[in-house]
Amino acid sequence: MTSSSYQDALHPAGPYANTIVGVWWFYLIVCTIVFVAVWIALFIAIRRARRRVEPDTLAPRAPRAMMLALAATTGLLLAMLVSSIAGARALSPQGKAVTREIQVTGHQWWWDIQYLDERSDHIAQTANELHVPVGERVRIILASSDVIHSFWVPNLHGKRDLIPGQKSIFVIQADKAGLYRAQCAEFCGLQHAKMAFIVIAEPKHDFEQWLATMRASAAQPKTADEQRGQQVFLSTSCGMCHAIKGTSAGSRVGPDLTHVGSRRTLGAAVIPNNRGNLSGWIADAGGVKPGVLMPPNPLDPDDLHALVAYLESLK
Amino acid sequence: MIDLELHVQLAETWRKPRGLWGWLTDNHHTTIGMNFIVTSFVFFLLGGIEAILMRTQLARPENHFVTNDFYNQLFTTHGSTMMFLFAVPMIEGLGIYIVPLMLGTRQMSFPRLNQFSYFSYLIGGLLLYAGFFLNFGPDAGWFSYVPLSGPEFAPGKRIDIWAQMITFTEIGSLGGAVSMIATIFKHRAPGMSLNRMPLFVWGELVTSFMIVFAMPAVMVASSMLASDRLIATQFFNKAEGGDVLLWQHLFWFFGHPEVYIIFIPGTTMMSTLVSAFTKRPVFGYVGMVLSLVATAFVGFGVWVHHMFATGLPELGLSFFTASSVLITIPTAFQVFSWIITIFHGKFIVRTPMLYVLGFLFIFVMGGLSGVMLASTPLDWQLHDTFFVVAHLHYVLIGGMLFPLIGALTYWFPKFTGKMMNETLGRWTFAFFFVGFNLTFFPMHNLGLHGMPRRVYTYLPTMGWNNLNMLSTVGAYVLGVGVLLFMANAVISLRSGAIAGDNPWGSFSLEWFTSSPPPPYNFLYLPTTRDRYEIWTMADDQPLVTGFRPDRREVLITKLMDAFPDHKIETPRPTIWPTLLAGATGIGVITAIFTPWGVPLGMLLAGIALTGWFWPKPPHHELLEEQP
Amino acid sequence: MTPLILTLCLLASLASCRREQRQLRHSPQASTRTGGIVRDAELQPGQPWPEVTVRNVSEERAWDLNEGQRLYRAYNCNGCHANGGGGMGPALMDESWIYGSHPENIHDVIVEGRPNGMPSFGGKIPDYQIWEITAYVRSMSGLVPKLAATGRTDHMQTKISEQSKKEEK
Amino acid sequence: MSETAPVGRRFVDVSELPMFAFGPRDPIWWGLWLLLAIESTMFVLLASSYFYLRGNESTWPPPGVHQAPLWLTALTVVALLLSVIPTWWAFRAAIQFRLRPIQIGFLLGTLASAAACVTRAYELATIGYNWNSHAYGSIVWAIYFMHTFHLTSGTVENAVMTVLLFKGPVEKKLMPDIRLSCIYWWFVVVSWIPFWIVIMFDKS
Repeated sequence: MTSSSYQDALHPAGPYANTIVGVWWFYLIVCTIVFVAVWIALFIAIRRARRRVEPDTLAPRAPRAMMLALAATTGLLLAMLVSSIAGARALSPQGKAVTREIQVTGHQWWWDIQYLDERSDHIAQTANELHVPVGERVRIILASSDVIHSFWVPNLHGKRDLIPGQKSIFVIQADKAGLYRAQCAEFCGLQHAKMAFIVIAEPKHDFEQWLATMRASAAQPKTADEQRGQQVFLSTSCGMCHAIKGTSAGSRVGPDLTHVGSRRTLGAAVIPNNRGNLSGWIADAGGVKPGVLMPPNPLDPDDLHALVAYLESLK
Repeated sequence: MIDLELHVQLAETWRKPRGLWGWLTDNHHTTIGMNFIVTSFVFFLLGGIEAILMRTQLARPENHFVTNDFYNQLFTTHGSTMMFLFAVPMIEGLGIYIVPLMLGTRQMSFPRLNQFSYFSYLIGGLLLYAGFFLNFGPDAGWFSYVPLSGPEFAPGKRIDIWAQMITFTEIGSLGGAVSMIATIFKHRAPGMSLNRMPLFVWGELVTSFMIVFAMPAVMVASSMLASDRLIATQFFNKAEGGDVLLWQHLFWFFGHPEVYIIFIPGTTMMSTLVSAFTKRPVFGYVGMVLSLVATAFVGFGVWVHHMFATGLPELGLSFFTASSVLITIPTAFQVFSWIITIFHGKFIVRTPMLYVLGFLFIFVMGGLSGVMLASTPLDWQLHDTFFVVAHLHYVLIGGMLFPLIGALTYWFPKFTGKMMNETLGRWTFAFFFVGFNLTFFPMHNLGLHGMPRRVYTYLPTMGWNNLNMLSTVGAYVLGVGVLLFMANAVISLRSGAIAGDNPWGSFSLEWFTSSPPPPYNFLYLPTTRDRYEIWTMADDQPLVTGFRPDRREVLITKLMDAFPDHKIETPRPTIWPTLLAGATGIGVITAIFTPWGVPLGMLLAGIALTGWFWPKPPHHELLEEQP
Repeated sequence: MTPLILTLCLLASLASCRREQRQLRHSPQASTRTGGIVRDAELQPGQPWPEVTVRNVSEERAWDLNEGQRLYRAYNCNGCHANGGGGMGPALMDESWIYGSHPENIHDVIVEGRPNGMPSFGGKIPDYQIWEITAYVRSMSGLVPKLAATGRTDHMQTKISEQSKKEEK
Repeated sequence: MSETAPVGRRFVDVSELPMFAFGPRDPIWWGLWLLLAIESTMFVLLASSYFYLRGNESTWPPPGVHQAPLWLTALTVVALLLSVIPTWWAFRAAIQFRLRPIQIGFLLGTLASAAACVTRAYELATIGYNWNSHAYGSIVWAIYFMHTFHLTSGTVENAVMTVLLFKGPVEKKLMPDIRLSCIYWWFVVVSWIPFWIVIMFDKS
């Protein structure tokens, strides 16, 4: 599910993006009128000037026209300023009650997502896939582990930078169920272009179910293939960077893989998550994202096959 | 013939040295100005080639024309080139060439400082491109945000090259600005009081003042970055009390005024062209000047609108929205004035006038999208997307490049004595205008449809394919326009029509001497009594006499009313400023690798400075009390 | 003008060479020991061994050194060795080396592990990463070309930077 | 010898005008003040950065910071202030074209500024933190570096000027430059005072 035209500021799916689009259309109309007016004035001026053999020697009678034009400009600007400030006020995260807090941490070049909870064993961790309940305000706490990134789901809200050493607060809300693609918006190095994630807005019930799954530890391998795959995972380099809750792998360098089988995409929403892509990604992630920090892994075909089977079973 | 005799004497006194040695030692403002213009145009071409390469990469999704690493170097070098190595030096170079002629003087105030500025700038540019051609060009964007450009995430010397290139070009710009201000204040022809200066001179004056107050910010910032990288200072390391946003504040405190530094001279070129081709003074001279000054002042109070997405306090953001909106009013005043001027004038359709119309189309649109970006809610959506790329090119290309090409066409006869070909000129404009809009208009839509800037590729499923292809085609059309302009320049230089002194029948004093100007600029310095001097000059308008023709004397006038005050002798060609630039160059480039570069540079610079200022044998009155 | 550009390019190319090279795609070769000589004491019997060492190109590349630094933290080397100062494991930023200071010695230590707690990373991480870590480890005691080392990291300063080390002494 | 006016045109004759002038009449005076504007902007930006970084911290300076001894830093300030007096003589004498006071003023001024350089060197040697210790260290060292740079270059300039004054011959048109040298030196002196106060007394 990487495919989607749902990365679009003009198709709002929530109240905040809606506010912004409202301001946008107002601005666009005003600006178009101003542009047309300037050019009509210019055409009139040119037509008059073309007919003339010698320039006007009289003093220009234009001060009044100038005053009028400036007054109109100032008036329009004031109107735009007011709409802008009103919009900004409506978007302010201050004093907004929320149902949930999600911490999003930017890494080069993927997103770590944690559903915060008072009970520490209830914290669910995932990566590159943000689920939100429809119709509820969700507070996003933004942080960065390396350089500046920017969190941007155009269909839901504007952007907010993830700045190392500082936590920013952001509130989003989706009113329409659906899948929205989002992308890092602040240049962050080699794979800035391929640092995306998807937002899935789903009904509250589905969301709670999903969250419950996310809180659980990883499924135990069932088939022989899957068992071998787990062996491979734990005995080779995978565990050096990745964590699977319920196993000995617990590193936080790369994305959490506890429920990787349930995710729709791989490589920070760059390729769809399917067997072929997963194998290719494990073998040589740099082929998809040159410069990616995940090293190539020379597994023998059977091991790779088993590993993929195991990872896919982690729903 | 007394005039002929004087000409021979003056030509000998002001003789320009030739060849390589001449290039290294000459400090006449026409030489330095032309050096700046040609060099910055070469950098413009390089930046343009980078743009073409980027557009080729983005023509199709998942394209493999260049690697991501090289793409990052491309856009960083493109941005840095266009801002630091093309726009500002071009503005300064044009000013250095034209302003003294407009003021009716023979030389600028600090010719050796100009010479030093030029060579500093040249070394900085060569440094950047040496890195780029050897595949270690900077790759963190032209505003090099920390920590991406800091020591941890940008190993190697790529960013150090960028930071030191900034140092060089800032030295160059600052030197040029100081010289420009002093010249405009003190070298005006008798009678050219401040309120009789041509608007282009006002533009250069205001821009120079902005440079004086804006450029130190980026020098401070880039020095902090370089020292973070070289000697492990902690300015931008949060863990040790540093702050990554400090960089952004410092950079944009320079970076936003930079835009006005580039575009204010652009608007005054517009005023010049509008007057020259409507045969009418620009409406509202005082208002125009106040607009420039107001833009300059407010321009220092808007930098935070580049940082709306960083999570600064809301009240502050509203203030910066308001000030960013406020800056529209003086610019609107200028646009209305030009329209009123055209309304009352003739309308002579020559190539430069086409660029005036192109400006009014493109710049007005860019200004309006700028008002959009000043709004915090809209900025949160549009910031760092292709919409911003579109906006900034509409403002900068529309606001600076279009007037510049028009102005270069207009002043080409002054530089060379030949007219540019009119037919080719119109074709050039057509390619420019169509190519420009084709390239950049679709970017507005791309941004709204979610395409972030600075991505080396995009997925085929994003729905951005056609607009990107269109934009790439446009870039090639624009490229053809640039080639046509160069071809026109070369052809016209060889076989253009002879221009004569004042081919356009224009108004300001640079047309009061032959084209190209003689090395001493004016046989007799002119005096003025009007803003549009040549149009209103009386038959008995007095000239200035009384200079020693065997020395490079120039007249210094009073600040306000330009009453003749005293004379000074300006220096002859000398190598020392070039050596000083070289010494600074050695120091600064060594400082990329070791801190010892700083004392080394200081030592060498000290030697060069002593050579520069060592008193020449006296030929004036000595102090009486001397033994 | 042309000679000026040429000279500058020439100078820059001399200075840059390998330091600025970046290898963004790597061969996925598994790590094995190099077979270098392990010296575990100052005194060795017999003839002095020839000092032929493997050349670790990562030491000459700023990018690789930086990667080594990142991996050193990522793989939690600082869990035992701290930021080179030592803790549970021996210090890495001083002059003393238990198993030799040559690149291949360090490489093999990482691949094979050593008694008393140093785990074996052989087969766990790719060979190129081990060379990068090796380069970084050697940079901590100033054994690699100084120009390629990074100025500092974006963390607490637990040690003096590689580059300012020489001046401090 | 000078240009002679051809017959039949009106001319303004400037042959009698002087070849130098003092104060704002002189282009170099403007050049100097613009240079000072650039330098001041830099100092102001450094100060702004200092207070910006300060705003992030609850204790400032960070614990364990040891400044150079107050008496030593005060000595530098005193030396700097003392140097103003002889340069003031030179400044006044320049407009009256009296060489001797200029020579003496510059000699004494150079000595005082050299003394300030020496105490500054001791100051730098006794600062109890490094530029790479923390952001506070970085910004204070940056301020020190900037000012010491000006201090040394100003001292060298004063010294070269003194040599030229004693070596002679001294032209009248050097007099405006003498005054500008003094102004520049006073800028070096005055710009240090606020920084000195901030570094030595700003604690929270």
